[in-house]
Amino acid sequence: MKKFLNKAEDFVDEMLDGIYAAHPDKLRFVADDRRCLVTARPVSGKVGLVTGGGSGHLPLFLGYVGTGLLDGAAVGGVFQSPSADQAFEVTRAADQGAGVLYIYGNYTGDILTFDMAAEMADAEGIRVLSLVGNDDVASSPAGEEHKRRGVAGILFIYKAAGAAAAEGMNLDEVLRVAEKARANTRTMGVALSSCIVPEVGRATFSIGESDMEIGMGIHGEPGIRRGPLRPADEVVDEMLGPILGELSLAKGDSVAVLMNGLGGTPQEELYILYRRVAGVLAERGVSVRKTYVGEFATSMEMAGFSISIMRLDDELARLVAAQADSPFFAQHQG
Amino acid sequence: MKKFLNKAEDFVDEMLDGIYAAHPDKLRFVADDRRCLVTARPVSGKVGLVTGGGSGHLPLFLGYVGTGLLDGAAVGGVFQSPSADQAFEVTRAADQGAGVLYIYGNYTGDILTFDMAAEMADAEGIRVLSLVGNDDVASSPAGEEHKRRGVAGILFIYKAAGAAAAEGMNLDEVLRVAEKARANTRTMGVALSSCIVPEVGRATFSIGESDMEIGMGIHGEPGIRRGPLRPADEVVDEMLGPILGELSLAKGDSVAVLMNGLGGTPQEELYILYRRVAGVLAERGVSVRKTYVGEFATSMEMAGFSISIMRLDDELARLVAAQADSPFFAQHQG
Amino acid sequence: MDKVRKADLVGLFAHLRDVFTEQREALITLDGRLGDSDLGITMNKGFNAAHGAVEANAADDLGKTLNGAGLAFAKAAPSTMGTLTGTGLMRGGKALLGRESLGTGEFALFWRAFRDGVAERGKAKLGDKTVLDVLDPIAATLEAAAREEASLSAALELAAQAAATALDATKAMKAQHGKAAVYQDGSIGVPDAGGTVAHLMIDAMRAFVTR
Amino acid sequence: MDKVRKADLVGLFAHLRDVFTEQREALITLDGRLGDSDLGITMNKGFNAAHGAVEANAADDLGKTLNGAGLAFAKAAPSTMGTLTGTGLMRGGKALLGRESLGTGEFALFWRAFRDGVAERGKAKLGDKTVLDVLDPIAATLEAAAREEASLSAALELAAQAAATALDATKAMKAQHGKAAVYQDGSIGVPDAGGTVAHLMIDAMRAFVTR
Ligand SMILES: Nc1ncnc2c1ncn2[C@@H]1O[C@H](COP(=O)(O)OP(=O)(O)O)[C@@H](O)[C@H]1O
Ligand SMILES: Nc1ncnc2c1ncn2[C@@H]1O[C@H](COP(=O)(O)OP(=O)(O)O)[C@@H](O)[C@H]1O
Ligand SMILES: [Mg+2]
Ligand SMILES: [Mg+2]
Ligand SMILES: [Mg+2]
Ligand SMILES: [Mg+2]
Repeated sequence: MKKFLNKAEDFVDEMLDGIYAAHPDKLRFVADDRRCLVTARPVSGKVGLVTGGGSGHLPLFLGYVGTGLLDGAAVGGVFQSPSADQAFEVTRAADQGAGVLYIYGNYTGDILTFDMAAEMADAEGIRVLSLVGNDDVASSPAGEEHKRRGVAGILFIYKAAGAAAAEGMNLDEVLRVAEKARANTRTMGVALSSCIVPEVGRATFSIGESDMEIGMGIHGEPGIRRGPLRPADEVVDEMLGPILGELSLAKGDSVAVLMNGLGGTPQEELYILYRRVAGVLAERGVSVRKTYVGEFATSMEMAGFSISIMRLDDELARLVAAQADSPFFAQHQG
Repeated sequence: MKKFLNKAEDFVDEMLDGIYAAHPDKLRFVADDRRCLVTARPVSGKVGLVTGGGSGHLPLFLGYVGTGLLDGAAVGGVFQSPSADQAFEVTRAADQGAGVLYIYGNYTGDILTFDMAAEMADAEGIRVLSLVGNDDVASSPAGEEHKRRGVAGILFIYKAAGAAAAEGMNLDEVLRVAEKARANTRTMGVALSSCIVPEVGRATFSIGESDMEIGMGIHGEPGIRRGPLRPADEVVDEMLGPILGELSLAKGDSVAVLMNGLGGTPQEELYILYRRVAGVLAERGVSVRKTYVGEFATSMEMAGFSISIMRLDDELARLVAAQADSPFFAQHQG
Repeated sequence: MDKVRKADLVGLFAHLRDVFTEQREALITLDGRLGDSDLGITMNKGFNAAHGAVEANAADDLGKTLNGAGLAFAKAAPSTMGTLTGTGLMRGGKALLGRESLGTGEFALFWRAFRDGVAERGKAKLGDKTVLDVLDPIAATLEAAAREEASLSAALELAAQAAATALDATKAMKAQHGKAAVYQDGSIGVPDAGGTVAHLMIDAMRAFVTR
Repeated sequence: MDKVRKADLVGLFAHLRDVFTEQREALITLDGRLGDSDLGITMNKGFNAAHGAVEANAADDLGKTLNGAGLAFAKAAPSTMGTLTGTGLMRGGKALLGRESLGTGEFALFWRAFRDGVAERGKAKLGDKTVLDVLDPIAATLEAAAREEASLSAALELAAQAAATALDATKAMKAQHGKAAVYQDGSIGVPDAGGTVAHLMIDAMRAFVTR
């Protein structure tokens, strides 16, 4: 294992120390627990947005705490859920009198954590609603969407809900927007190499020297097909198939596209891949209103990428384009 | 070689196609040559800033073409210089009547290219000045600074000069600022694994399963010491030594810090490393006014990182803090 | 031991802690087959924290002490089984508020509440190959024993046996929840990791009471 | 051949192209020892383009044709030797504007201008282990031969020999420029890659004229 770290068991806490040291004006923590991360610039009266989940996915999850985005994140160990009381403490800080929406990925541990935190919040009179991201089409067939994992596409939910809350929508409206974003977002991923969990110290899975695995999850969950790595255009075509099918995109539709590197794939390659995505969409008469290319939801050093597409109506297009600012994600208008 | 690409010889051109497809409102090319990249938002009367160099370092170099930053970049093949006529075409487009400053790294091929382009520009009556980045303290001893490679620290020169030009300074003043930024910036890097040049198809160098190489260049140029990977804090301490020494930072000084991942190193680790940097600087009474943590100058999939520090006076602090916006680098005020 | 008294609670949790310290590696290996290998760590940390909480609040109401142990467990060991076990302990404690000691009837109340809490929180169905498939017969067996006024040690013997049988039955099931679910048919033949924990817990109680 | 006439230029560049096509792999390997292995590709691409340009502008003034070949070379093969060779050809062409054919005197003018162009652009000093260390004796030898009114073939024989000797002498030098400079003492013993190119060029001219 070649990682820059001191002790494996301090990985997450030292990472957080670095984050607070680097961004003292934007991020802070509550409850005397650095894993209870909140924005340093809360907005009174705004609906609070809270996320959380395991570490090892930067900029997920905490990277989207910021202006026009989320208000707090409960930070777990590497690939481990945060605890319910951590999520609850973040909820308390994020509540600015207008209630709180949880947005997190569809993993059992996280569901338990946030359900329990919601109960604790309820007991204190904080109104909490929840939305579980499940954009990974590779993880369960259509019809079983509720079983699908949440992966990079959650960024679109954050972005839309974050902008909606910043506009002053109330809790129910923000939930409506988040649900619309979720309903219109699909993701597919492919991996070329494994990540290494620091406390484990060896690769989570092994894969042949010239193989790829389509549909692999961001913790190394098995995908739908393993086989020899194909030319970039063919890989994109295979991945776009189910996404375009499920979104049933047609001529005249607008979308936002997220080309997400899993950690070990150079940005050069993401653009080579995006070239093909843009070509296929153009051919279908689908117009891309917003493109993100980079690392947005990683699996540490895993090589691979995912494509997420969100179909846009006017409201989602407006919300996606809105200003946003966090130490990990800055977007000006236009 | 596990890369997402079609044909190795199309690597750079397809990457560029992807970049133009993703950011049509911000970037375009001139002279009918996609390797002559310029901003889509030129500012009349402003000093033009032009860079260039080999591909394989995204977001270097072209990623810093944008508002408050640079006006154009000549794009070479992977680790190859662009041609002089490409640099010249970019110069032509970047000239908005106030002359052009070249800012690029200290590599023979690039020097030849830009010197020749400057001659061509001169023949057309465009005033061109040049500044060669040489921040890598590992690449030659003090006293031989003119032989040092330019690496990630060039971002600080771009940022300062870009903001200076945006403020309306004239060519000589922008050069003065760029020179000041250069004189006050030092970088050290360390690598854990090699990159792979697509057309070569195998690792540029090999390194032991638990070794690091301190001072390695971003093309795999030999460093100053190879040895077993040490705990993160010790690695940082070894790298900070020469940087702090040469900048002779003292209590009360202000700096900007850039923690740059070389491509294969997860952001989690960069923050663990930054934690130590922040600790050491705090102990010395040096205050960090601006921090960047992420990938700013890479070597494709190389694992490793570099630390760059720029000592700030009031002018540099103002210029570094100024707004900037490119598809790869966005910074709001504050 | 015919009853577990308030004063015995620290000893009971010390025993649970010892069992899960001892079983740490075995649970890591088991969770590694269909999951992420953290279960041994989770349970070890969780029962350390629970024991600490019981020791610190030994003077409290018995139900409150158990409830506090559950909260400490969930805090110390976030993750599926950490949160579920924490929830179970908290609910079990709530069901025993005001009691001075635990006989067969109280154990039945405790495990019923534990089981229902896990079911409510985890939303698994019987047969989904989860801890619930072992918790359910534990609660049912203890309730039957309470109706028949069985001695505590006899009741716990029966419950532990029922758990062992139920655990064995999970081998044939296909995982529907958590990390194991991705293995689909590949999960068949392997006993459920969470179910193994439930069996270890009831067996530890049996051993504590009968020794 | 006592002179290279305007009409022979296409043939000369076809020969150069062939030589550098043939030497492609050898130069890749050589540049790999102290550099980035691209030299064979650079030269192959460069002379392909130069030949194409000469073919396209065969009707032009001889000097202009050579100048255009240099521009095409630099465009097609960016990199150190690409830009330097392109610069050298352009400067050599400029020195021959208005000439109708190339005898010993013209070859001397061409290589002097080539050498000076490379020196000016690259800013290397003699002994720095670069192409300049081979270009310099080529120019000097041709100038001496011109003063002595030697025949073209005799002059090119001498120049090629001088280049071979000079190339051999670069082995003992320590690289100060470009990618090879990082090897420091490690560069000793290996002939300079750019110098090898210069030797191949003059030797190709010799072969073309004497065959
Ligand atoms: N929805 C659920 N309801 C009840 N039990 C569950 C559920 N999902 C998983 N489990 C139990 O959790 C066990 C795994 O626990 P643990 O290792 O803590 O999970 P993780 O590491 O995925 O958080 C499984 O063996 C199963 O018994
Ligand atoms: N400053 C310089 N002046 C003259 N020649 C140089 C200079 N730097 C390098 N060279 C020559 O360039 C050769 C390498 O050429 P090339 O492979 O094209 O370089 P690169 O791949 O680094 O751009 C060296 O062997 C040397 O002869
Ligand atoms: Mg080269
Ligand atoms: Mg587990
Ligand atoms: Mg787990
Ligand atoms: Mg070379």
